[in-house]
Amino acid sequence: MDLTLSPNEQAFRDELRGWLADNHPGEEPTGDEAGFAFRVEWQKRLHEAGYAGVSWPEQFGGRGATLIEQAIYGEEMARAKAPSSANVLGLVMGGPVVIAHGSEEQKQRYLEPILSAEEIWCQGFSEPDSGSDLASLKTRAVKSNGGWNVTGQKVWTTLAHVSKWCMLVARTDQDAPKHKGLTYFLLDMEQDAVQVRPLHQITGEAEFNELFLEEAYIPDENVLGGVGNGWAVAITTLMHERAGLGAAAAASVKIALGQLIELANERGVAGDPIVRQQIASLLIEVEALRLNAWRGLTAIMKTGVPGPEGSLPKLQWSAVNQGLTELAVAIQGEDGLAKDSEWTYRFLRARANSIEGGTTEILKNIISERVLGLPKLR
Amino acid sequence: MDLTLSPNEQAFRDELRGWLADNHPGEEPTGDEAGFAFRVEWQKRLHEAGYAGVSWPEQFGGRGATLIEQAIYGEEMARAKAPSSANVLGLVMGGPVVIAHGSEEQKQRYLEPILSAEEIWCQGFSEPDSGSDLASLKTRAVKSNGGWNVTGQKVWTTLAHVSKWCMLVARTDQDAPKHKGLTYFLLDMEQDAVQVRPLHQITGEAEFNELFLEEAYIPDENVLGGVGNGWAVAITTLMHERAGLGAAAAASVKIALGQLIELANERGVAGDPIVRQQIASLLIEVEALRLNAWRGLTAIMKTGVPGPEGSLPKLQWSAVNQGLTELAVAIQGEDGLAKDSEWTYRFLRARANSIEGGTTEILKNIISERVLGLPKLR
Amino acid sequence: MNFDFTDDQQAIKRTARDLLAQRFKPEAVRELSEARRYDDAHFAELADLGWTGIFIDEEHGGQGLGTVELAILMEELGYSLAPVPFLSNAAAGLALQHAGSDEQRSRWLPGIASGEARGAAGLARDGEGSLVADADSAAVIVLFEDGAGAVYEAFDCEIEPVEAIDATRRYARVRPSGEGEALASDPAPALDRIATAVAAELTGICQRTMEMSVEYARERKQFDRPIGAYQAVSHRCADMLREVESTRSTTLWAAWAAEAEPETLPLAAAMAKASASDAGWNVTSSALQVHGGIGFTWEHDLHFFLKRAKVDGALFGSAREHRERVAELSGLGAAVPAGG
Amino acid sequence: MNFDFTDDQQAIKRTARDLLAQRFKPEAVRELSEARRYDDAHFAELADLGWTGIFIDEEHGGQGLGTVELAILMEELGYSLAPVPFLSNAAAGLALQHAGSDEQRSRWLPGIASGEARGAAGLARDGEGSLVADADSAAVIVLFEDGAGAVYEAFDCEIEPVEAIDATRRYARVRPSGEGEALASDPAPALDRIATAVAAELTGICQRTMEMSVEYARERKQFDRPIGAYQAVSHRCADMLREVESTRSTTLWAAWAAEAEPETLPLAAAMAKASASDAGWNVTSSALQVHGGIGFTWEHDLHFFLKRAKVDGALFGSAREHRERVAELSGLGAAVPAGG
Repeated sequence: MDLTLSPNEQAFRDELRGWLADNHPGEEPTGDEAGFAFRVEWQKRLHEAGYAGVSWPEQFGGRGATLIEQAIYGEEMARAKAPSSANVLGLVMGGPVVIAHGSEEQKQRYLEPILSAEEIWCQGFSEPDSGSDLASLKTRAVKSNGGWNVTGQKVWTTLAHVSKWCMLVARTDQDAPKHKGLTYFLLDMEQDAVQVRPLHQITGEAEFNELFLEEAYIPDENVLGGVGNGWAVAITTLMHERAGLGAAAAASVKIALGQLIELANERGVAGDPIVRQQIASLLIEVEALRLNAWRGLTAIMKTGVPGPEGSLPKLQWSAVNQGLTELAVAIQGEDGLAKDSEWTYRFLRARANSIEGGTTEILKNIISERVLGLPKLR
Repeated sequence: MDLTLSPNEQAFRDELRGWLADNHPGEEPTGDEAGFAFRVEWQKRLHEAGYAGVSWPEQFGGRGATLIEQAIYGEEMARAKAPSSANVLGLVMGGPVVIAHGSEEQKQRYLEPILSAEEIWCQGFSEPDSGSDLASLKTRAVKSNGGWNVTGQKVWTTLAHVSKWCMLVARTDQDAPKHKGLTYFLLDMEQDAVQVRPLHQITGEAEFNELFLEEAYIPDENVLGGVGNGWAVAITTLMHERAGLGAAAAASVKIALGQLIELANERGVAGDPIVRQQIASLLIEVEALRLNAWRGLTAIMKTGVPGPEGSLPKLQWSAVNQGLTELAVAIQGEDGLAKDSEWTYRFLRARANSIEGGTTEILKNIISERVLGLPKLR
Repeated sequence: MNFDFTDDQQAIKRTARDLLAQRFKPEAVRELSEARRYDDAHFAELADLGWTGIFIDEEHGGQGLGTVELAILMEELGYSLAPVPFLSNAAAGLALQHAGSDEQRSRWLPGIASGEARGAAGLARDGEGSLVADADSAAVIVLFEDGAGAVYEAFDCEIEPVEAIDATRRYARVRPSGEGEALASDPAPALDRIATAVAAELTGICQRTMEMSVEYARERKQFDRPIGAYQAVSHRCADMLREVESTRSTTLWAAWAAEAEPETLPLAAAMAKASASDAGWNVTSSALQVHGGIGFTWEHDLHFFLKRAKVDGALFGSAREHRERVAELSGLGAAVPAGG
Repeated sequence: MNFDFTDDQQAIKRTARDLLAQRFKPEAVRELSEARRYDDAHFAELADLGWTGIFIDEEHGGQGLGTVELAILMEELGYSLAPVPFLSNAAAGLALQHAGSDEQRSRWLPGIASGEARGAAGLARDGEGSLVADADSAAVIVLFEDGAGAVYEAFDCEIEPVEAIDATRRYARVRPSGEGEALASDPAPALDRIATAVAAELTGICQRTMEMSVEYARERKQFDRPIGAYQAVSHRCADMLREVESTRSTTLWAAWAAEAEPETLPLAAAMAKASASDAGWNVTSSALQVHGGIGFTWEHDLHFFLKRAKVDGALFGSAREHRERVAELSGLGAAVPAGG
């Protein structure tokens, strides 16, 4: 057991940390468009330095980083408060799924523009009636000359308004059972049959979109992983969504907790025994989250399968982030309730943490069924 | 809306309070047998004064008290720290079920000895494999000359070792669906075919028993409410178990909270902001429990049906009693962990509160299905 | 012993439920809230019905009813999430009614009762009220600080609008320039009634969001079942009921005690507001979790309730502050200042 | 970065799991606990295996291994609920090893390592230890108070047996008659290791009771379903896993830091014990709820685990005390004495 970084891991971190010190682009400009342009530029710079798609194999323009290195990457980016990449979904999900299930031609066609942020990707999985129960999705694809006509509605499609490609799962066989008969497509967003409408959240911002498809056309060569294999392909995508996020999440929540402690000191409640207990509980939970994430990674690297602890970080992260933002608002009393107070946005945004990327209820089902082996509810 | 007692209710309370002041028998002696004899004497005295079976109609030797008066009775008994009656199950469940479902002969035969504590009653419902799922019980009754031979096992039968009669639910029709084919019997405990074994709980005491029936004989005239109606009859019994208990429970928990506050002062932690918040939360929950119980009663008296709030007191009582005993132990630090420290027994005993008389999980099912009208899990 | 409302009280509740349901349909609440404005006709109508003066002496133009009747209205105003400057006006009215001098009462109560010269009230720190509801439309403002209250003419105050997360109500920061005029007597009986009124509004908000959740849990299907059939959801709803009914019970108790058993009011009011502040957040945020993604969208109405519940939870004392008061009133000795 | 145990560490864990499973079958634990006694052969065997001196210098008869190895043993001792005077002997050993003078170490450590002259240790108040495990069979007793430690010959102490709710271990009240001999250096590094060892024992208790609950939830049927198919039960078990793994992670972190990163030990140990004290009670009491009535009976083994977990939670500092320490070490300034 050695919780220090190996010489290689150390070297990876020091190099990245040094590079970030020299290349950090500073504060992101306000305004959606300016912000997006800024993140595109940032990703290009990352790509030139070989820091886009660190998890991708080298032959596809990535860095072939180990899980540990990926986690270090996430931690360092959070530590440096670096902006996120413009094409985050392409890097985290799009590339890996093309690499895992794509044909040679598809790899040639899609991977490089993802890394360079020339083509932005979005994800078309969730539907209004299919949230946790993804396999029940209704969007249907009908065969027609050399391709498919797709009709339906998707929701929660981040970045759809600036995306070239959408990772779309649609039903290609109405008669097959729920999980069969789904196909994974790469949808060209640049067509009139695709309408994007911003979806405002309770914070007032529009971080997400709704996607309306009216006979949108997808050529056969844009099927990924074969017709009818959509469920299997989608699952691997979602796996990639999880892996290594824990360490990064822990790092960013630790930063937030540091700000909370500053706030408590500013507000003169750092000596309040109740506030101290509340903050200490959060600090402990974050440390446990961080350690569970790292333990999970080392277990995968050793055995190929994640240990039980690997299923916990998402659950813990949402609870901690909700708890710390609630406490930050409470500490400010009436001042904390002003619409534009520093913490208010984060406080409201955190309500989605226990829903997005797997609701707390679904995650507990997964833990009890797959990790603990309890019977599935039938 | 008037939360004071009406003149009649006031008179009832004052008379009872005065009587208790003159007749309280003092501390219960230690030792099971001495304690039981003490409670028999106490019940006889209550009976002479017309304070046994207050809820029973006058024609059956009761007092015909209203629900409010029953609640007042419970509160006053708790306030005075009066011992419980020896035949508590006979008074709370046995009498009412005989009155509701019994024949004339049965009423003549059974009611008076219940009031006078000459015949003690116990309840034979739960079985090792049938806890929350009562209707799945396996104890079987087979017809035989002018009666039934009953074989099976019952558990949690308080007072079985001193009981003359057991309210027994057994399966008389193996082929009928679960809830049908059950019959409610009055079993004579004085026969060799009935074996009683004390059941020790985690406190070390044996408050309950196991009951082993090996072809125990029950004559036909001891069937209550007709063969095959056991489920319906049992449900009314359980209803009686609930009604009016809330007010009494609130009163006794309030007394316990008073002792907790004394303890906090003795231990010098009454000024501890965290302890203050914890105790205040408990005080608020108890007051809500008390008020919910009274609201529930007034709703029944007005409309005949309990309001939603009536389903809450048992749930709240178990949570509060567990919380206050845990806090009492915590306040005493290492001293609170001694086996014989004042609060230790109550702390351990409280663990059963969320299980006995309807588990918290079952009560929440009932609330969500019957009160909120949410779909039943099928 | 009877928790039932009198026939008159039931009539008030029915009228309020029906009228508010018509006036404040979800679209109307949304439109007003998104503009952060009120419709004067709404308030005028409530004033004509005598709601604004329901607890005010008849000699001052009120109906001379009590805190129970006020609580009934407040619960319905919370249930309908009515964007209308009612609470703060009532709070100022309670302050003057129960702590004002004869002169102060006859000067201000008629305008508050008729709604023609509205009042506003809030807690102050160092003489300044950081979040006073509807101060910008009030003629008279009452600020409470350290167990004392002072009355200010609105034009003697610098009133800076504050956009709170709750868009269903207008708020402002109030900086009095002058001294103001001290309330004649101990404001505690007024503050207890105000806390009770806010608790009643929270009860209505919780009741409504619980109903929305149960409704949604019956309709919404996932994995071929209504989500309300899953204990993760149904037990969550059962917990909502516990909080809603407990808050309603303690609030009605406090409202009743205000006139019938004044010695009980301080404890009952503290318990009611502590219970309501917690329930307000627990129930509405739990309702959001039941609704899942859709509950997180601006298009869904839930967030308007959640945000008002959050603000109401802090107005006139947080759950923690009221619990501390409960401790003090329950034999645990004097309060220890937060921060040790 | 690697959380895996070395081959040696894995061998220790395997041996411990297998041996303890044989020696401490449920019937054996029950028999010893109901008699509140130990079987000397058990302790002798652990001593022969070198467990008692696992972290003690070789020059003093130990194996010279570290806190990680001790934590591995402690978790298995908790998992098997072994009634054996191991923890307190180890605590005294840690105190002398890490805060004793050369003279104190060479005098006491050999007996602790061999088990021939056992040690015991506990927290004291006004010079008196109110709940010291296995003081009645110890040759040397270490008491900690206000950041200092003192070593006493057992025969210089009045030792009054205390029957704690935990019957799997013997406890006593210790009243030293003499002054005792101060530990040579700051006992903090020793106390942090002791807290880590107790946290490891709690991890094992939680792991075991979680497994018992999952097992029972698979087998027990109500309403024609295994109760583990109901989310009220299955999500309860998922919460147990969260507490078990989080406690294990923080405990391993503290154990590792003890030798590899001493500057991290104080925070890590406080986090581990705070997490473990809470988990110990939450998981075992939750396990009782999963088991329902049968879990409340003396005949079921669960209560032995629940009661030791409750006592372990208080030994060497409660969750609240360790959280306070976390706050102090995390930029929130010095502790405020409880009680304001």
